[in-house]
Amino acid sequence: MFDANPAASPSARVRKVEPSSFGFQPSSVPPPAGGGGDLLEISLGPHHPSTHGVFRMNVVLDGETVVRLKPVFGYLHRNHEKLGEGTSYLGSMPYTDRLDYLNSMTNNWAYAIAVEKLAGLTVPERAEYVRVILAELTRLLNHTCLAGFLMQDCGCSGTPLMYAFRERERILDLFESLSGSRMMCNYQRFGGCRVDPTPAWLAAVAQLVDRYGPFLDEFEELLTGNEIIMARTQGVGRLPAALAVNAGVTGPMLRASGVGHDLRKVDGYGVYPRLNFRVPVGDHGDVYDRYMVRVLEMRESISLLRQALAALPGGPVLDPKAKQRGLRPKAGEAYGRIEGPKGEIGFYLVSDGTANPYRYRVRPPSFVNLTVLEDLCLGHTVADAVIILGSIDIVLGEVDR
Amino acid sequence: MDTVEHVRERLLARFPGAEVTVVPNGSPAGQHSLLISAAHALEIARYLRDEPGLAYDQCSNVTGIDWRDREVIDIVKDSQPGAPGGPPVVVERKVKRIEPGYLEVVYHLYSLARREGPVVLRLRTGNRSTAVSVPSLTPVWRSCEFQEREVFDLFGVVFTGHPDLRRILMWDGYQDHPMRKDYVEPDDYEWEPTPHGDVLTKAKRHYPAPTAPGMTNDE
Amino acid sequence: MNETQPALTSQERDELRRQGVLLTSLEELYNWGRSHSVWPLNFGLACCAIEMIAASMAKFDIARFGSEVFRPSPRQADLLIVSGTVTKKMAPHVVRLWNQMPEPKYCIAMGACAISGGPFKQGYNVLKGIDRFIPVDIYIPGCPPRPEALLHGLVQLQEKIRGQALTGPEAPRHLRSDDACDCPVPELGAHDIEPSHAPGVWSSPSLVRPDKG
Amino acid sequence: MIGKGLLQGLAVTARNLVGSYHDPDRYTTIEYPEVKPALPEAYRNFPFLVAEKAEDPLGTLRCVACQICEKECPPQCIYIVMDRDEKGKARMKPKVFDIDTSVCMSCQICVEVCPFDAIKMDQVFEIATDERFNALLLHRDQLAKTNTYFHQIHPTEAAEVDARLAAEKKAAEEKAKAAAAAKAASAKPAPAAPANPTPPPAPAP
Repeated sequence: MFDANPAASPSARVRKVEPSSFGFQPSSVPPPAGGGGDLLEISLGPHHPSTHGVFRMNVVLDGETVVRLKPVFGYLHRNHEKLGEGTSYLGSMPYTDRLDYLNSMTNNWAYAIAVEKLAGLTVPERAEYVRVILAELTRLLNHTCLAGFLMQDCGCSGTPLMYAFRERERILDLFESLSGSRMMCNYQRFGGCRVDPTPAWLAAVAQLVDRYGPFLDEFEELLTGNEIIMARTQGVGRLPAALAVNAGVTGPMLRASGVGHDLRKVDGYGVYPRLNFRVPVGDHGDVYDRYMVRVLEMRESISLLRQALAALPGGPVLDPKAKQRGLRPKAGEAYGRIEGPKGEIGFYLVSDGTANPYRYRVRPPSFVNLTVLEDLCLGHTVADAVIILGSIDIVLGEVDR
Repeated sequence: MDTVEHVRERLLARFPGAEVTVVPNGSPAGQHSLLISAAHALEIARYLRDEPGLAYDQCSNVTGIDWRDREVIDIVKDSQPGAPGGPPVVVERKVKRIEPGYLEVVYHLYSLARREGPVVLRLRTGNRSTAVSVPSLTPVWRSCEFQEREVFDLFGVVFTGHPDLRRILMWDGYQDHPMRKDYVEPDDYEWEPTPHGDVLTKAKRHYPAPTAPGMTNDE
Repeated sequence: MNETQPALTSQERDELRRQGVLLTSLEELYNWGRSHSVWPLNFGLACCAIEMIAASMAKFDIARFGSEVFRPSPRQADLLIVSGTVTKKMAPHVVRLWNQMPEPKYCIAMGACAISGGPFKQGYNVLKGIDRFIPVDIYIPGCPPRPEALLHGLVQLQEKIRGQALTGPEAPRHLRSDDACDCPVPELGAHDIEPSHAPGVWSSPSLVRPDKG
Repeated sequence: MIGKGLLQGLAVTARNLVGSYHDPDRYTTIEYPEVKPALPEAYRNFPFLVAEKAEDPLGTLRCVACQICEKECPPQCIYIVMDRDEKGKARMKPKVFDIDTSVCMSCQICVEVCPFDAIKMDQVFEIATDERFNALLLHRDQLAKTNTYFHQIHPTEAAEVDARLAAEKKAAEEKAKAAAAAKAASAKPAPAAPANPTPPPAPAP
């Protein structure tokens, strides 16, 4: 149905371990035919250690099998969009950090792209490369942490998450020495970036990139071939490609279902068309594939970082003509989107010619990806629902905004 | 690349009775959108998704916009009888009228199969208070399910045909639609040490009247 | 033990300790034990929760302070770290969690949002500070505070616990019978949570701002 | 073979366990209260006001109370009142300058928009307190810190700012001198072109 990206070589599609290579049965149980027996309704969350924040699922169980699941949102609805309408264009930039608080750099970039479209600004070439470097570092950070959290949900309490956070701290140190803050970078500006990275900082990135590959090897040695993880995740939460597309699923979750759709290739924003990378695509669309696609994406990110560091040109990082304070774009609207680590993060801005946007809308990838949560969980046990939620990769700051 | 005019022509050819208007976009982004009438919305959406030459298979973003009532000044030319025997004198006068506001729902469609997009669809309600229904596009694109619920919750647009139209972000007993421009938030401004602008006006109610000049807790 | 005039001042105590004389009262021993086994509730709200997790990970290692045991159940926890924005929809749940925790219990408001609503203060669904419903012991400003700042707040809390007398009017809540430890749980109303703050727990000082002129 | 992956994983954890005793890459703990973290130069926490002289910080603030930062601050955590004399004339310095650290989100926008380099970001983060209201609201006497302190925490930026301010001052002086000379010259022969001195730029204190 969909052509996978031609650049994605077959090796990217190879499943490391075939599901039949071990003796465990996948845990998916078909729902009972007659619907006999008493149903039990439980509420998972909003305070629950495995819901990745204040998310709540109202689950109806037949025995241990999920027969109905309704997500309840809004426990972290902090009115991002309303505040954005009362703040200047520049003033919303630090707020975007707090949307998906693991990936402030990509949120910044998406917002900057939307405003640049709205106001017709151009970005210097060096800034485009710096943006790619930061976005790919963010992708490494997000996917590593996601793997750690997912394993926490599977029950490997502590160890993978501990290793993931050890590496995350190294990336955060880079962010902090560049932008001044560990998590809330507030780094991108309309028409470029706020600070020019120094050669020392770029050398530190190169060093981190060199050691990230070996770390991933070790991480995969720990997790990818682990029989318990395979038994727990393979065949769980299968997402058919047609449903994924229709339900607006984007990002690694869509690609795990076999659709080779990556905005870095499709939209070709920034300098991605000049860089060479493959788009990993899954075959089964289950939790294991979603994990695997992310690991493979991290390998591609490492290659992207190497290329961007090598090709980084000189020059300014901020268009001096671009106005930051008191920006008043002409009346109109623009939708800017990029491929964030969690999927398509977009900003839809409507300007009425004043200093504040008339409408400020965030298209949150993890919120839209949750549309299929119930479909994925039906027929699985409640313990599987937890790892399915983990594999969707949500951050509540973005789901509820 | 599909242009909106091209999409509009195809839609009009397929649905001769439908109203499809191009809404121009003044920003450099230049992404014009299509305003479609509520009566044909579901058919048009289905056609956009299923027609092989269009194949807009993903509805990426759904959002609402609240357009308030606008004051429009029309210039009306009246002819009055002039001097006796002379020609009538044309007098221009300005007539103020209130153009009623409306709620608008915006859909951003993309085609993954053809790598095309976006096509921006807009649906408008009759006004902001009583005629606030538009047809739901959830039967066509599942991705609208939660996003339309969000628009219902925050803007108060009622989507007919939505399978599960409940509040999503605010709690069930909540009665306001906070993203509307005329929403008044509850008053909890007891401690606002650094207020200005609107916040200052709201917070002033809670300040005690200064009893003696210079009595502040700042210095 | 005389409450108003301790037999030894803390300086004298320190001096004796330096001279090699170990003097310990039951109170000191009890508080020392309590202060080094503060178990937090495994409860994250928003951005600050990530920094709280980071504080419990290898680099910052909250285990060095005896607080690595994050309990998923409020019944087993001593410390509620309110790590992030408390929305009005979430506020009743947070207060209920606090009520479910057994005494002695402590609360840290971590980050700007938990203290006052922070940058999201003017939002219609954001509670302007968790202290409107829960008595907070330590406030850690920052958005988000560094993990070190959280550890610093924890050290402050430990000092506070060590300074608590076991008897008298300054005794902690769990040793007094007169103070009810339950906080009223707000209800979700038609426009706002009701009440918007618990009158017995929170009242703001009167605030007179000079005119901007 | 079933179990191979498990054994492999256990080997990894064993490697990390042993490595944590000799490999600094695997033992990353910083002993925080005893060992202070090495903060990068760019690190920012809350703003402070730059004062020129340590002996009179409030009198030598660079801030001229123009209220740009107050207006631009996204969460509105700054409150400024201009100091005025009896006639109501502005003294170009703040009578009240408050920052509510319980709201501030350390976004640095106040620093970016300040045309006078008067507000900069501090690095102090050990500020946990048990006092809700007044301890978290910083007044100008708590905010005022010297330029020397600024040089200590952000040496590169401070050097840049000092060089720029010195250059501006010099340019302003030269301009004033030139204007005065032109005035003196034009006063005698022909008062044709009235000197139109551009107003001096930023009143650098």
